[in-house]
Amino acid sequence: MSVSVQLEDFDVGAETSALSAGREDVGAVVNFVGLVRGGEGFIAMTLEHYPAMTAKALEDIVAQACARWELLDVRVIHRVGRLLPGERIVFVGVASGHRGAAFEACEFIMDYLKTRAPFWKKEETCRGAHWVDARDSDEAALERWER
Amino acid sequence: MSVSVQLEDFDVGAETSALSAGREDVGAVVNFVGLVRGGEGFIAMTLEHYPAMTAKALEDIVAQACARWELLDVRVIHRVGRLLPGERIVFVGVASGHRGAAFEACEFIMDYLKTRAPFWKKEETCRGAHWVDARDSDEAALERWER
Amino acid sequence: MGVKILYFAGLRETLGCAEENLDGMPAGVADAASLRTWLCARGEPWDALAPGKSVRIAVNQTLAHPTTQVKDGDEVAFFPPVTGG
Amino acid sequence: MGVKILYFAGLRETLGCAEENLDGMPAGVADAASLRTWLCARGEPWDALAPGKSVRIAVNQTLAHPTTQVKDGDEVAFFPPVTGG
Repeated sequence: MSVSVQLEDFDVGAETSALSAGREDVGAVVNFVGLVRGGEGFIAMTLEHYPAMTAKALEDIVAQACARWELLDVRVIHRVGRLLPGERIVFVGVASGHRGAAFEACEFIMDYLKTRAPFWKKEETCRGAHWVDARDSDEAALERWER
Repeated sequence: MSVSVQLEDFDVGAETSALSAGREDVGAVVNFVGLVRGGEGFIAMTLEHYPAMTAKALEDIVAQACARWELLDVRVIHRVGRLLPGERIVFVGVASGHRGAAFEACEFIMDYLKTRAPFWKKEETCRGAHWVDARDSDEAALERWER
Repeated sequence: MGVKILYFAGLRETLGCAEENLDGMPAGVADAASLRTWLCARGEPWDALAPGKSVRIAVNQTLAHPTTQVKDGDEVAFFPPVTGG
Repeated sequence: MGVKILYFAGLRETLGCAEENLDGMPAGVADAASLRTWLCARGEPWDALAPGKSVRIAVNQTLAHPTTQVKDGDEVAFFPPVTGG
Protein backbone atom coordinates (compact mmCIF):
# COMPACT_ATOMS: atom_id res chain seq x y z
CA MET A 1 0.00 0.00 0.00
CA SER A 2 1.57 3.33 -0.87
CA VAL A 3 0.63 6.89 -1.68
CA SER A 4 2.62 9.60 -3.47
CA VAL A 5 2.12 13.29 -4.09
CA GLN A 6 4.38 14.49 -6.87
CA LEU A 7 4.98 17.01 -9.64
CA GLU A 8 6.04 14.34 -12.14
CA ASP A 9 3.83 12.20 -14.36
CA PHE A 10 3.41 8.49 -13.59
CA ASP A 11 3.67 5.33 -15.69
CA VAL A 12 0.30 3.54 -15.72
CA GLY A 13 1.76 0.32 -17.13
CA ALA A 14 4.53 0.10 -14.55
CA GLU A 15 2.20 1.01 -11.66
CA THR A 16 -0.34 -1.60 -12.76
CA SER A 17 2.31 -4.31 -13.09
CA ALA A 18 3.74 -3.45 -9.67
CA LEU A 19 0.34 -4.14 -8.06
CA SER A 20 0.60 -7.84 -8.89
CA ALA A 21 4.35 -8.32 -9.37
CA GLY A 22 5.91 -11.34 -7.70
CA ARG A 23 2.64 -12.76 -6.43
CA GLU A 24 -0.01 -15.16 -7.74
CA ASP A 25 -3.01 -14.30 -5.58
CA VAL A 26 -4.12 -11.22 -7.55
CA GLY A 27 -7.04 -11.99 -9.84
CA ALA A 28 -8.18 -8.43 -10.52
CA VAL A 29 -6.60 -5.00 -10.80
CA VAL A 30 -8.84 -1.97 -11.22
CA ASN A 31 -7.21 1.35 -12.10
CA PHE A 32 -8.56 4.84 -12.22
CA VAL A 33 -6.71 7.56 -14.14
CA GLY A 34 -7.99 11.13 -13.90
CA LEU A 35 -7.04 13.56 -16.67
CA VAL A 36 -7.19 17.32 -17.22
CA ARG A 37 -10.08 18.09 -19.56
CA GLY A 38 -9.72 20.93 -22.01
CA GLY A 39 -12.46 23.14 -23.36
CA GLU A 40 -13.28 26.52 -24.86
CA GLY A 41 -10.69 29.02 -23.60
CA PHE A 42 -9.17 26.59 -21.12
CA ILE A 43 -5.38 26.91 -20.80
CA ALA A 44 -4.16 24.97 -17.77
CA MET A 45 -4.97 23.69 -14.29
CA THR A 46 -2.84 24.28 -11.21
CA LEU A 47 -3.18 21.97 -8.24
CA GLU A 48 -2.40 23.30 -4.78
CA HIS A 49 -2.33 21.07 -1.73
CA TYR A 50 -1.68 21.08 2.02
CA PRO A 51 1.56 19.12 2.15
CA ALA A 52 1.58 18.24 5.84
CA MET A 53 -1.94 16.81 5.57
CA THR A 54 -2.02 15.26 2.10
CA ALA A 55 -0.13 12.02 2.64
CA LYS A 56 -1.92 11.51 5.97
CA ALA A 57 -5.33 12.00 4.35
CA LEU A 58 -4.55 9.64 1.46
CA GLU A 59 -3.17 6.99 3.81
CA ASP A 60 -6.30 7.25 5.92
CA ILE A 61 -8.50 6.80 2.83
CA VAL A 62 -6.51 3.72 1.78
CA ALA A 63 -6.73 2.30 5.32
CA GLN A 64 -10.51 2.73 5.27
CA ALA A 65 -10.71 0.87 1.95
CA CYS A 66 -8.54 -1.95 3.32
CA ALA A 67 -10.82 -2.25 6.34
CA ARG A 68 -13.89 -2.63 4.12
CA TRP A 69 -12.60 -4.94 1.38
CA GLU A 70 -10.03 -7.72 1.11
CA LEU A 71 -7.39 -5.90 -0.88
CA LEU A 72 -3.96 -7.21 -1.76
CA ASP A 73 -2.39 -3.89 -2.78
CA VAL A 74 -3.36 -0.27 -3.31
CA ARG A 75 -1.47 2.55 -5.00
CA VAL A 76 -2.50 6.21 -5.01
CA ILE A 77 -0.59 8.91 -6.89
CA HIS A 78 -1.77 12.51 -7.02
CA ARG A 79 0.05 15.15 -9.00
CA VAL A 80 0.33 18.81 -7.98
CA GLY A 81 1.52 21.88 -9.85
CA ARG A 82 0.53 23.12 -13.28
CA LEU A 83 -1.01 20.62 -15.72
CA LEU A 84 -2.13 20.98 -19.32
CA PRO A 85 -5.21 19.48 -21.02
CA GLY A 86 -4.79 15.75 -21.54
CA GLU A 87 -2.26 15.39 -18.72
CA ARG A 88 -2.78 12.78 -16.02
CA ILE A 89 -3.72 14.11 -12.54
CA VAL A 90 -4.39 11.07 -10.39
CA PHE A 91 -3.89 7.31 -10.34
CA VAL A 92 -5.70 4.89 -8.05
CA GLY A 93 -4.87 1.20 -8.52
CA VAL A 94 -6.39 -1.61 -6.47
CA ALA A 95 -5.41 -5.29 -6.57
CA SER A 96 -7.67 -7.98 -5.15
CA GLY A 97 -8.46 -11.65 -5.53
CA HIS A 98 -11.77 -10.85 -7.21
CA ARG A 99 -13.14 -8.05 -9.32
CA GLY A 100 -16.05 -6.97 -7.13
CA ALA A 101 -13.82 -5.81 -4.28
CA ALA A 102 -11.35 -4.16 -6.66
CA PHE A 103 -14.05 -2.14 -8.46
CA GLU A 104 -15.78 -1.04 -5.28
CA ALA A 105 -12.61 -0.12 -3.42
CA CYS A 106 -11.21 1.87 -6.35
CA GLU A 107 -14.42 3.89 -6.70
CA PHE A 108 -14.62 4.34 -2.91
CA ILE A 109 -11.06 5.70 -2.80
CA MET A 110 -11.80 8.15 -5.62
CA ASP A 111 -15.03 9.33 -3.95
CA TYR A 112 -13.18 9.91 -0.67
CA LEU A 113 -10.22 11.54 -2.35
CA LYS A 114 -12.49 13.97 -4.20
CA THR A 115 -14.09 15.17 -0.97
CA ARG A 116 -11.57 14.54 1.82
CA ALA A 117 -8.05 14.99 0.45
CA PRO A 118 -6.69 18.56 0.63
CA PHE A 119 -6.19 19.40 -3.06
CA TRP A 120 -7.57 22.45 -4.85
CA LYS A 121 -7.72 23.15 -8.56
CA LYS A 122 -7.27 26.57 -10.10
CA GLU A 123 -8.20 26.94 -13.75
CA GLU A 124 -6.41 29.32 -16.08
CA THR A 125 -8.58 30.37 -18.99
CA CYS A 126 -8.17 33.04 -21.62
CA ARG A 127 -10.53 35.19 -19.49
CA GLY A 128 -8.45 34.83 -16.32
CA ALA A 129 -7.94 32.37 -13.49
CA HIS A 130 -10.47 31.00 -11.00
CA TRP A 131 -10.68 28.33 -8.34
CA VAL A 132 -12.82 25.35 -9.26
CA ASP A 133 -15.95 25.01 -7.10
CA ALA A 134 -16.60 21.79 -5.24
CA ARG A 135 -19.41 19.77 -6.77
CA ASP A 136 -22.43 18.60 -4.81
CA SER A 137 -22.34 15.40 -6.88
CA ASP A 138 -19.01 14.51 -5.28
CA GLU A 139 -20.51 14.79 -1.79
CA ALA A 140 -23.46 12.70 -2.96
CA ALA A 141 -21.11 10.06 -4.35
CA LEU A 142 -19.41 9.84 -0.98
CA GLU A 143 -22.66 9.44 0.91
CA ARG A 144 -23.39 6.17 -0.88
CA TRP A 145 -20.58 4.59 1.16
CA GLU A 146 -21.78 5.95 4.47
CA ARG A 147 -25.24 4.38 4.49
CA MET B 1 -14.24 1.36 -29.67
CA SER B 2 -12.41 -1.86 -30.43
CA VAL B 3 -12.16 -5.45 -29.28
CA SER B 4 -9.38 -8.00 -29.77
CA VAL B 5 -9.01 -11.70 -29.08
CA GLN B 6 -5.38 -12.70 -29.14
CA LEU B 7 -2.71 -15.11 -27.92
CA GLU B 8 -0.25 -12.31 -27.10
CA ASP B 9 -0.02 -10.25 -23.94
CA PHE B 10 -1.08 -6.58 -24.02
CA ASP B 11 0.54 -3.36 -22.80
CA VAL B 12 -1.63 -1.77 -20.11
CA GLY B 13 0.20 1.56 -20.28
CA ALA B 14 -0.09 1.87 -24.06
CA GLU B 15 -3.74 0.76 -24.08
CA THR B 16 -4.60 3.25 -21.35
CA SER B 17 -2.85 6.11 -23.13
CA ALA B 18 -4.56 5.24 -26.40
CA LEU B 19 -7.99 5.70 -24.76
CA SER B 20 -7.37 9.43 -24.34
CA ALA B 21 -4.68 10.12 -26.96
CA GLY B 22 -5.16 13.17 -29.15
CA ARG B 23 -8.26 14.40 -27.35
CA GLU B 24 -9.03 16.68 -24.42
CA ASP B 25 -12.53 15.61 -23.46
CA VAL B 26 -11.54 12.53 -21.44
CA GLY B 27 -11.62 13.20 -17.70
CA ALA B 28 -11.62 9.61 -16.47
CA VAL B 29 -10.22 6.28 -17.62
CA VAL B 30 -11.13 3.14 -15.68
CA ASN B 31 -9.26 -0.06 -16.48
CA PHE B 32 -9.82 -3.63 -15.45
CA VAL B 33 -7.03 -6.19 -15.75
CA GLY B 34 -7.83 -9.83 -15.00
CA LEU B 35 -4.96 -12.14 -14.07
CA VAL B 36 -4.42 -15.87 -13.70
CA ARG B 37 -4.38 -16.74 -10.00
CA GLY B 38 -2.09 -19.51 -8.83
CA GLY B 39 -2.62 -21.79 -5.87
CA GLU B 40 -1.79 -25.18 -4.38
CA GLY B 41 -1.03 -27.57 -7.25
CA PHE B 42 -2.13 -25.12 -9.95
CA ILE B 43 0.02 -25.25 -13.10
CA ALA B 44 -1.68 -23.31 -15.90
CA MET B 45 -4.96 -22.19 -17.42
CA THR B 46 -5.99 -22.74 -21.03
CA LEU B 47 -8.64 -20.53 -22.57
CA GLU B 48 -10.78 -21.91 -25.38
CA HIS B 49 -13.22 -19.76 -27.30
CA TYR B 50 -15.73 -19.86 -30.16
CA PRO B 51 -13.90 -17.72 -32.70
CA ALA B 52 -16.82 -16.94 -35.02
CA MET B 53 -18.88 -15.70 -32.08
CA THR B 54 -16.32 -14.05 -29.79
CA ALA B 55 -15.74 -10.73 -31.52
CA LYS B 56 -19.48 -10.39 -32.21
CA ALA B 57 -20.32 -11.03 -28.54
CA LEU B 58 -17.70 -8.55 -27.29
CA GLU B 59 -18.80 -5.89 -29.77
CA ASP B 60 -22.41 -6.38 -28.67
CA ILE B 61 -21.40 -5.97 -25.02
CA VAL B 62 -19.50 -2.75 -25.82
CA ALA B 63 -22.46 -1.44 -27.84
CA GLN B 64 -24.76 -2.07 -24.88
CA ALA B 65 -22.41 -0.14 -22.59
CA CYS B 66 -22.26 2.76 -25.07
CA ALA B 67 -26.05 2.84 -25.17
CA ARG B 68 -26.29 3.13 -21.38
CA TRP B 69 -23.47 5.59 -20.62
CA GLU B 70 -21.78 8.50 -22.37
CA LEU B 71 -18.49 6.87 -23.22
CA LEU B 72 -15.71 8.38 -25.30
CA ASP B 73 -13.77 5.19 -25.97
CA VAL B 74 -13.78 1.52 -24.98
CA ARG B 75 -11.13 -1.14 -25.45
CA VAL B 76 -11.57 -4.85 -24.73
CA ILE B 77 -8.78 -7.39 -25.12
CA HIS B 78 -9.21 -11.05 -24.21
CA ARG B 79 -6.40 -13.54 -24.45
CA VAL B 80 -6.80 -17.19 -25.40
CA GLY B 81 -4.45 -20.16 -25.22
CA ARG B 82 -2.33 -21.35 -22.32
CA LEU B 83 -1.53 -18.88 -19.53
CA LEU B 84 0.58 -19.21 -16.40
CA PRO B 85 -0.11 -17.82 -12.91
CA GLY B 86 0.36 -14.05 -12.81
CA GLU B 87 -0.26 -13.64 -16.55
CA ARG B 88 -2.85 -11.15 -17.77
CA ILE B 89 -6.06 -12.60 -19.25
CA VAL B 90 -8.31 -9.68 -20.01
CA PHE B 91 -8.24 -5.89 -20.33
CA VAL B 92 -11.28 -3.62 -20.29
CA GLY B 93 -10.60 0.10 -20.55
CA VAL B 94 -13.28 2.79 -20.59
CA ALA B 95 -12.79 6.52 -21.21
CA SER B 96 -15.46 9.04 -20.27
CA GLY B 97 -15.85 12.68 -19.32
CA HIS B 98 -16.57 11.74 -15.70
CA ARG B 99 -15.64 8.93 -13.38
CA GLY B 100 -19.12 7.64 -12.52
CA ALA B 101 -19.87 6.54 -16.08
CA ALA B 102 -16.38 5.07 -16.55
CA PHE B 103 -16.56 2.96 -13.37
CA GLU B 104 -20.07 1.69 -14.05
CA ALA B 105 -19.47 0.89 -17.71
CA CYS B 106 -16.21 -0.95 -17.00
CA GLU B 107 -17.84 -3.13 -14.35
CA PHE B 108 -20.89 -3.68 -16.58
CA ILE B 109 -18.68 -4.85 -19.45
CA MET B 110 -16.81 -7.26 -17.17
CA ASP B 111 -20.06 -8.66 -15.73
CA TYR B 112 -21.44 -9.22 -19.24
CA LEU B 113 -18.19 -10.63 -20.54
CA LYS B 114 -18.05 -13.14 -17.66
CA THR B 115 -21.50 -14.51 -18.47
CA ARG B 116 -22.12 -13.82 -22.17
CA ALA B 117 -18.82 -14.05 -24.07
CA PRO B 118 -17.92 -17.55 -25.31
CA PHE B 119 -14.70 -18.27 -23.41
CA TRP B 120 -14.03 -21.34 -21.29
CA LYS B 121 -11.18 -21.95 -18.87
CA LYS B 122 -9.51 -25.30 -18.33
CA GLU B 123 -7.23 -25.61 -15.33
CA GLU B 124 -4.18 -27.83 -15.31
CA THR B 125 -3.21 -28.92 -11.83
CA CYS B 126 -0.76 -31.50 -10.55
CA ARG B 127 -3.79 -33.81 -10.10
CA GLY B 128 -4.96 -33.43 -13.71
CA ALA B 129 -6.97 -31.02 -15.81
CA HIS B 130 -10.57 -29.86 -15.39
CA TRP B 131 -12.92 -27.28 -16.83
CA VAL B 132 -13.70 -24.40 -14.51
CA ASP B 133 -17.35 -24.28 -13.41
CA ALA B 134 -19.37 -21.14 -14.00
CA ARG B 135 -20.05 -19.23 -10.78
CA ASP B 136 -23.53 -18.27 -9.64
CA SER B 137 -22.03 -15.02 -8.34
CA ASP B 138 -21.24 -13.99 -11.93
CA GLU B 139 -24.89 -14.45 -12.94
CA ALA B 140 -25.92 -12.48 -9.85
CA ALA B 141 -23.50 -9.68 -10.76
CA LEU B 142 -25.09 -9.46 -14.19
CA GLU B 143 -28.62 -9.28 -12.82
CA ARG B 144 -27.86 -6.00 -11.05
CA TRP B 145 -27.74 -4.32 -14.47
CA GLU B 146 -31.03 -5.83 -15.64
CA ARG B 147 -33.27 -4.42 -12.94
CA MET C 1 -26.83 -26.13 -47.04
CA GLY C 2 -27.72 -28.19 -43.98
CA VAL C 3 -27.10 -27.27 -40.37
CA LYS C 4 -23.61 -26.92 -38.92
CA ILE C 5 -23.41 -27.87 -35.25
CA LEU C 6 -20.47 -26.97 -32.99
CA TYR C 7 -19.63 -28.16 -29.49
CA PHE C 8 -17.22 -26.40 -27.11
CA ALA C 9 -15.16 -26.95 -23.98
CA GLY C 10 -16.31 -29.68 -21.56
CA LEU C 11 -19.28 -30.56 -23.75
CA ARG C 12 -17.01 -31.07 -26.77
CA GLU C 13 -14.88 -33.45 -24.71
CA THR C 14 -17.84 -35.36 -23.28
CA LEU C 15 -19.36 -35.83 -26.73
CA GLY C 16 -16.00 -36.50 -28.39
CA CYS C 17 -17.19 -34.19 -31.14
CA ALA C 18 -16.22 -30.61 -32.04
CA GLU C 19 -18.35 -30.20 -35.15
CA GLU C 20 -20.88 -32.03 -37.28
CA ASN C 21 -23.04 -31.21 -40.28
CA LEU C 22 -26.63 -32.31 -40.65
CA ASP C 23 -27.68 -32.58 -44.29
CA GLY C 24 -30.94 -30.85 -43.55
CA MET C 25 -33.28 -30.10 -40.69
CA PRO C 26 -34.42 -33.32 -38.97
CA ALA C 27 -38.18 -33.89 -39.01
CA GLY C 28 -39.96 -31.98 -36.26
CA VAL C 29 -36.96 -29.78 -35.46
CA ALA C 30 -37.66 -26.06 -35.81
CA ASP C 31 -36.05 -24.34 -32.84
CA ALA C 32 -33.08 -24.59 -30.48
CA ALA C 33 -34.98 -26.64 -27.89
CA SER C 34 -36.23 -29.25 -30.38
CA LEU C 35 -32.77 -29.61 -31.94
CA ARG C 36 -31.34 -30.19 -28.47
CA THR C 37 -34.02 -32.85 -27.75
CA TRP C 38 -33.34 -34.53 -31.09
CA LEU C 39 -29.57 -34.71 -30.39
CA CYS C 40 -30.15 -35.93 -26.83
CA ALA C 41 -32.29 -38.80 -28.17
CA ARG C 42 -29.12 -40.34 -29.68
CA GLY C 43 -28.45 -41.73 -26.22
CA GLU C 44 -25.20 -41.76 -24.28
CA PRO C 45 -23.02 -39.60 -24.38
CA TRP C 46 -25.60 -37.25 -25.95
CA ASP C 47 -27.62 -37.26 -22.74
CA ALA C 48 -25.15 -34.54 -21.73
CA LEU C 49 -27.74 -32.37 -23.53
CA ALA C 50 -30.64 -33.66 -21.39
CA PRO C 51 -33.05 -31.18 -19.80
CA GLY C 52 -31.63 -30.01 -16.50
CA LYS C 53 -28.01 -30.06 -17.73
CA SER C 54 -26.47 -26.60 -17.90
CA VAL C 55 -26.13 -26.09 -21.63
CA ARG C 56 -26.07 -22.80 -23.53
CA ILE C 57 -27.03 -22.55 -27.19
CA ALA C 58 -26.01 -19.99 -29.80
CA VAL C 59 -27.72 -19.75 -33.18
CA ASN C 60 -25.65 -17.97 -35.83
CA GLN C 61 -23.15 -16.80 -33.19
CA THR C 62 -25.78 -15.18 -30.98
CA LEU C 63 -26.99 -16.56 -27.65
CA ALA C 64 -30.32 -18.25 -28.22
CA HIS C 65 -33.47 -19.00 -26.25
CA PRO C 66 -35.17 -22.42 -26.38
CA THR C 67 -37.66 -20.94 -28.82
CA THR C 68 -35.06 -19.37 -31.13
CA GLN C 69 -35.78 -20.65 -34.66
CA VAL C 70 -33.28 -22.93 -36.36
CA LYS C 71 -33.47 -23.38 -40.11
CA ASP C 72 -31.45 -24.86 -42.94
CA GLY C 73 -28.14 -22.98 -43.36
CA ASP C 74 -27.79 -21.98 -39.72
CA GLU C 75 -24.80 -22.54 -37.45
CA VAL C 76 -25.81 -23.81 -34.02
CA ALA C 77 -23.38 -24.11 -31.09
CA PHE C 78 -23.86 -25.99 -27.84
CA PHE C 79 -21.59 -25.23 -24.88
CA PRO C 80 -21.38 -25.07 -21.07
CA PRO C 81 -21.93 -21.77 -19.22
CA VAL C 82 -19.03 -19.53 -20.13
CA THR C 83 -16.11 -18.90 -17.77
CA GLY C 84 -13.91 -16.27 -19.43
CA GLY C 85 -12.68 -13.01 -18.06
CA MET D 1 4.20 27.22 21.51
CA GLY D 2 1.17 29.10 20.27
CA VAL D 3 -1.21 28.12 17.51
CA LYS D 4 -0.15 27.92 13.85
CA ILE D 5 -2.93 28.79 11.41
CA LEU D 6 -2.80 27.99 7.67
CA TYR D 7 -5.06 29.15 4.85
CA PHE D 8 -5.31 27.49 1.45
CA ALA D 9 -6.50 28.04 -2.11
CA GLY D 10 -9.22 30.67 -2.66
CA LEU D 11 -9.44 31.43 1.04
CA ARG D 12 -5.68 32.13 1.18
CA GLU D 13 -6.07 34.58 -1.70
CA THR D 14 -9.14 36.29 -0.24
CA LEU D 15 -7.44 36.76 3.12
CA GLY D 16 -4.08 37.64 1.58
CA CYS D 17 -2.55 35.34 4.17
CA ALA D 18 -1.07 31.85 3.89
CA GLU D 19 0.04 31.39 7.47
CA GLU D 20 0.00 33.13 10.83
CA ASN D 21 1.04 32.28 14.38
CA LEU D 22 -0.98 33.18 17.44
CA ASP D 23 1.20 33.48 20.53
CA GLY D 24 -1.32 31.58 22.57
CA MET D 25 -4.98 30.65 22.55
CA PRO D 26 -7.20 33.76 22.44
CA ALA D 27 -9.52 34.14 25.42
CA GLY D 28 -12.68 32.07 25.05
CA VAL D 29 -11.32 30.00 22.15
CA ALA D 30 -11.30 26.26 22.82
CA ASP D 31 -12.52 24.55 19.65
CA ALA D 32 -12.53 24.91 15.85
CA ALA D 33 -15.83 26.79 15.77
CA SER D 34 -14.81 29.39 18.37
CA LEU D 35 -11.45 29.97 16.65
CA ARG D 36 -13.30 30.53 13.38
CA THR D 37 -15.66 33.01 15.09
CA TRP D 38 -12.72 34.81 16.68
CA LEU D 39 -10.93 35.17 13.32
CA CYS D 40 -14.13 36.28 11.58
CA ALA D 41 -14.56 39.07 14.15
CA ARG D 42 -11.49 40.80 12.70
CA GLY D 43 -13.86 42.15 10.06
CA GLU D 44 -13.32 42.34 6.30
CA PRO D 45 -11.78 40.28 4.61
CA TRP D 46 -12.04 37.81 7.51
CA ASP D 47 -15.79 37.65 7.10
CA ALA D 48 -14.90 35.05 4.47
CA LEU D 49 -14.99 32.77 7.55
CA ALA D 50 -18.53 33.86 8.51
CA PRO D 51 -21.14 31.21 9.30
CA GLY D 52 -22.78 30.02 6.11
CA LYS D 53 -19.57 30.32 4.08
CA SER D 54 -18.29 26.94 2.87
CA VAL D 55 -15.14 26.53 4.93
CA ARG D 56 -13.45 23.30 6.00
CA ILE D 57 -11.19 23.12 9.04
CA ALA D 58 -8.38 20.66 9.81
CA VAL D 59 -6.80 20.41 13.25
CA ASN D 60 -3.37 18.82 13.26
CA GLN D 61 -3.79 17.72 9.63
CA THR D 62 -7.06 15.89 10.25
CA LEU D 63 -10.49 17.13 9.13
CA ALA D 64 -12.22 18.65 12.13
CA HIS D 65 -15.77 19.18 13.37
CA PRO D 66 -16.90 22.52 14.85
CA THR D 67 -16.47 20.97 18.30
CA THR D 68 -12.97 19.61 17.69
CA GLN D 69 -10.74 20.93 20.50
CA VAL D 70 -7.98 23.38 19.67
CA LYS D 71 -5.20 23.90 22.20
CA ASP D 72 -1.81 25.55 22.43
CA GLY D 73 0.70 23.88 20.08
CA ASP D 74 -1.89 22.80 17.50
CA GLU D 75 -1.81 23.44 13.75
CA VAL D 76 -5.18 24.58 12.41
CA ALA D 77 -5.94 24.94 8.69
CA PHE D 78 -8.88 26.72 7.05
CA PHE D 79 -9.72 26.01 3.41
CA PRO D 80 -12.55 25.78 0.86
CA PRO D 81 -14.16 22.42 0.04
CA VAL D 82 -11.51 20.34 -1.72
CA THR D 83 -11.50 19.82 -5.49
CA GLY D 84 -8.69 17.36 -6.21
CA GLY D 85 -8.82 14.12 -8.14
